[in-house]
Amino acid sequence: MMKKDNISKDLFIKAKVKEDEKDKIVRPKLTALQDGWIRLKKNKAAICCLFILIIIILLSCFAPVFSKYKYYETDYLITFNSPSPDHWFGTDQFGRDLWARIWYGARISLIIGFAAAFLDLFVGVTYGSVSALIGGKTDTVMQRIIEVLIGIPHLIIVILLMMVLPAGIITIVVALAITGWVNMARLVRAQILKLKNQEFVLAARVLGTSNKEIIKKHLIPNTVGVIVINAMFTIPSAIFTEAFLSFIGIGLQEPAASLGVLINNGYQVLHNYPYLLIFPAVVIILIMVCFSILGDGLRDAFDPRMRK
Amino acid sequence: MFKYICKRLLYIVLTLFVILTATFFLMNKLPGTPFDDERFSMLPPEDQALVLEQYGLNEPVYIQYLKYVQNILKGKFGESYVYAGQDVSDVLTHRIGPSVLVGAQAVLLGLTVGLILGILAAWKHNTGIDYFTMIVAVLGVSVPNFVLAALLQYFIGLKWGILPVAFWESWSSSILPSIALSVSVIAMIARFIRTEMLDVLQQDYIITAKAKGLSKLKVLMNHAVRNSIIPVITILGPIIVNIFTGSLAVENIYSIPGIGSLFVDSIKMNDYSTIMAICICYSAFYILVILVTDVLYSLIDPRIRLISNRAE
Amino acid sequence: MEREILLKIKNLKKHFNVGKNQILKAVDGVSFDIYRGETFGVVGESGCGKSTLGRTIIGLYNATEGSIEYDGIDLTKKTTSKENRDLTKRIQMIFQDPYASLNQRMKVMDIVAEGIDAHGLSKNSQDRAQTVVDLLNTVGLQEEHTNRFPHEFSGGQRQRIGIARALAVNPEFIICDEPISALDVSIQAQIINLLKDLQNKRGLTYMFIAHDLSMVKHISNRIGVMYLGNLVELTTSKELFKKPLHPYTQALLSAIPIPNPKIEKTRHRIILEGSLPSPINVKEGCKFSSRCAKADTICREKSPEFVEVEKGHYVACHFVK
Amino acid sequence: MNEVLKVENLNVDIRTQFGDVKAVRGISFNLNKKETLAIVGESGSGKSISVKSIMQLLPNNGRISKGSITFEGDDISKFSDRKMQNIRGSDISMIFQDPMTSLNPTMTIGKQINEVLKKHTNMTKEEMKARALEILELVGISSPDKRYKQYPHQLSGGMRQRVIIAIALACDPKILIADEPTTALDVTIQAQILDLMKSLVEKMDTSIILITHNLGVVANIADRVAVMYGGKLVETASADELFDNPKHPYTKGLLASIPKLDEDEQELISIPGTPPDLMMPPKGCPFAARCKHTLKVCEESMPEYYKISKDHLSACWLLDERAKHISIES
Repeated sequence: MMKKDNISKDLFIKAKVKEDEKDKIVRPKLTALQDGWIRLKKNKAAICCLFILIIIILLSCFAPVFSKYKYYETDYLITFNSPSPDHWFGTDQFGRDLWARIWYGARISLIIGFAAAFLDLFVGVTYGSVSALIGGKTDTVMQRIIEVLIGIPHLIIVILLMMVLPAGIITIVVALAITGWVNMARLVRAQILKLKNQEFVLAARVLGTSNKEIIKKHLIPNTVGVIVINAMFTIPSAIFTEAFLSFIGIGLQEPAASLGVLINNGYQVLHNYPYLLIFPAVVIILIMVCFSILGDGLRDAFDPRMRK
Repeated sequence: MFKYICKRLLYIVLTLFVILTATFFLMNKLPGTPFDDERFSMLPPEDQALVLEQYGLNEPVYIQYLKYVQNILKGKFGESYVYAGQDVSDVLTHRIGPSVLVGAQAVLLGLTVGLILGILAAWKHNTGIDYFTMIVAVLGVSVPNFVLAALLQYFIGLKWGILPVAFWESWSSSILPSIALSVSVIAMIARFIRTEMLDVLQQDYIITAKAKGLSKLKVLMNHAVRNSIIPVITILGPIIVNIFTGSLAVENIYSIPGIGSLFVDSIKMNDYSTIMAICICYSAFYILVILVTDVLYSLIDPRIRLISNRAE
Repeated sequence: MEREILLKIKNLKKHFNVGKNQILKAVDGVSFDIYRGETFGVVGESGCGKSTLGRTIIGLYNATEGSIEYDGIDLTKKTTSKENRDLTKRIQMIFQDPYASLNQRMKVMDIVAEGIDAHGLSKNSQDRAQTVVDLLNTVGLQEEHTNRFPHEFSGGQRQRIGIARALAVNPEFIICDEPISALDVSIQAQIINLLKDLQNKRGLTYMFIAHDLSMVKHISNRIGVMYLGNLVELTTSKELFKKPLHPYTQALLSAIPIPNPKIEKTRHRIILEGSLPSPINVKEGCKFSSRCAKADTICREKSPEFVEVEKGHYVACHFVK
Repeated sequence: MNEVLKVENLNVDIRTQFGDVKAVRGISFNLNKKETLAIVGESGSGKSISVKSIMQLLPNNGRISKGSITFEGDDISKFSDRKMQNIRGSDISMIFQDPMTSLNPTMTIGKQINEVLKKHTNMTKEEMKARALEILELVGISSPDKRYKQYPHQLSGGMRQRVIIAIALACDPKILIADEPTTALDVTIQAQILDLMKSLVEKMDTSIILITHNLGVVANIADRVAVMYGGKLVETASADELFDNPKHPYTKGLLASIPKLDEDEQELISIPGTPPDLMMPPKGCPFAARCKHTLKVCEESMPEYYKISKDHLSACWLLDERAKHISIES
């Protein structure tokens, strides 16, 4: 009660009315992107993974170029050399430098991963958006097709395709994309259907905005996030599938090198020269872990609603 | 419900048909037959024709296809190209035992450990056990199971000599491959349960339960765990896929005489009838699992019944 | 006083197929007129079809049956795209959810300018920006808000942005689809006053959809009460509150708590039994008969006609003649 | 002792990624026996957070930073979770806003009622079932036998809210906290629930804290009203007095901004602007930025409570002696 009386009498006069203050926004100005970036930056693990991935990508681009040895160069005098200052990761049964081979292999694996994800995205997004945008009978038929396809175990088709088509990177990418786009298509369709009934899209229609503009201004910006995040999960799974196929002997073949080929190679001599398995294994695990954590991080940061 | 199952069965038939056709024609596109090797070409032409006729390879493709479909409907997959005189169905039945044992053990182990980890992680959200589970979940899906199997074999089997490395002798031979296969299942389940539980714990009815004065454990067990375990049924399909894929590599590594190694061997030796048989059986099994899980799910969870009631 | 009919709805129906042999009759034969310059209120509980009615009129849904005649043009007939574009300038809508009705990824400037862009109403970007600022000022927002994103605003502010967006094309008729039900009490009054003010200044006609009867009464000249896809009563708002004729209207009015303890605590109220039945596969007869205290055999067998019992006072009830 | 609950200087903070939100900033009130106290305020005013903190049911990122909550002589804000469990559901129980999500969808109604009985009583299975049926009947659910075995989704929203009330009342609580119990319901269903709550107060010895933003609901059921704004209580009074003689400009504004069904043609007076962001709460009166009569002092410091009558307190500088020269009319 003392406090109350201490206040000077002079303050009991009308304050200036600050009309514009009534609707003032005090919080800092943030776009959705900045907001997500702030949240992503708080996620130490995701940022860490982003850096590791960048380093791996840089290494896979440049390490083979700057290395003294070529990935295919054989030297029968130095077969099965343990890691040394000269050959950082040692050499294999043909005396090939493992350091050069690993980064070349990582490059191939990453190319496969990105290419498969891109193709996936292209087919899936097209199919899904066409299905959702046209709607009606077309949508029904397209959905029935998806329902039939979704029941087919992907691996079977991939293996059969690998047997039929000539071995090579393109084959793997095609095989992966043929089976992989279904999920993307469903996701994109669901997202667009959801958006189509959102009030802001209805408002645009009511305002007479043309369909083209609605797609450009409303549907695409609100679907990109979902697509990118899903692609982040497609890349590691493509890399994994390639490695798996190479490991059971129907993927890439020697002397081409992918991480899968290297692992398969290393496994053959595991009992005596474990480093030939462990080094490529560590790299593939790192790539997979980083993509997976970064994907989670992106999803949590940019699309907190679809946490699953 | 009946209508729903009928509709699903129709899709299953369609899907199987697509698989069947795709398998057959892809196989047909393959360069040559298993008899392309030198020994075969050394045979006199009459004998070659005889062999081809025995396997029905001299007829037009569509006749082969129709016969093939006919036989499969009867449950016959024909003779193996490699194991001469052996029916593929016999080879499969002979080989299925070890695969089922390892696969079932892996699923059981994966379910148990995955559930426990997932529940603990959600309960003790943002604590050590949660971080541990997340690390397990990330590593479990990131470490390819063939790498894991190879490493386990090297360290536990070879270096330390704790468990048998290869050779299918006793039950102990199945331990390492089961573990190798289960890790990714553990990861999938733990992650799924954790997210599901964290979601459930946000629900209003959890606050209602707390407001009743129930202890934390009771709220967790009676409400959260119960409601988050039911949806686990929905990821049984992906788990089956995971186990099957894994078994292809793992059975080879541990020399297990199962379906997985048979499949890989058949691929290497172009044993078409076996490849087709395995593809079709596996696909059928997978589709059946999906159907059963969907039906089970709607039977167990009253919420789903509501949705289907409304929709139909 | 001859009043000009702006919108004439005749026997409008909107049915949705929600599965085999399951028809959701969201709007099931509604007829009314809206006069130029008035505010026509539509009230009813959730699920009565009032929002569907609004969306059908503006063409977001295609009518199943009946006609919508706007200023002499039948909207249910196929119109040319030119006519259509013309109409989007004349009829506008304000939405319910201030969070979902604005695109999160667009700046306020672009949101408000959407209609201007769609119809090419501005000569250049400067002109466009000036128009947007003017519109924002009209709804009580400032120029500094143009570069912000919707998530930075409160519900009331977002709703004002939504109003500015609708005003951008200079419409003459605005359908307000529960524009205040997601807002706080003190903010509701802001929006209502803004709408009234705009009506006076620009001579707008409103169709005001809401479930809050007291607000509808406050803003509307005439009110239609909906129950399960039908209008059950239509009259001036004064008359509706003084002399409600339909048993549902009576119950609805009596259910609203009055913010005055002296009246409220002594008031006798009609409490309806049960809740709104499902609008899927509704039975024959008066739809309110399952909850009506007066319901008789005739109510369960035959649906009542929507007739004018007094001048301008329409009721659909067998017992009101 | 007539007073069942006393809240003093309660402060609640909510941690967010941008900083602490001071959701409740030093509120005090008391609740008397058999009394219905309504806490009125807009969304974000802190009304829901303050009652959740009474039950210690704050979200994980919320905590009571200061203050005490006295129930039966104990400061329950300092109670351990274990001790609190014995109070929740038996002495103090709570009902929630959204009946559609507040019941566990995979558990039968009967089981959900029995849970609370099992925790707080020593009844046998048969006794529990009997009590559950009795309480279901009490809240006006017809054929309780049938409902007992049903799942929540088989019931309408109004019915579910009755079940939630039944759960809350199963152990004859001394205090019932109702957090916007009718907001999610349609008007006709709201009337049913309000009627039910009033009849229950008469039958039982329960005091009620009712959170709402609907002044009509307040007028219908409350004995006393506390008005919250910006995390503070700005005015408390008996319901009659608050509606007749509001003193705080916010209360006045609130009353003026709702249309009255019983009066014709009145102007709605709206309050311009938006409530303060409690991440950075204003130094002075939280309403100063929107008030018509803001004084310099209002922006400088938070006013103390001025006693208008026995039960009527209002926190506004205009009530000070020194502000007498300012005319508040117009």
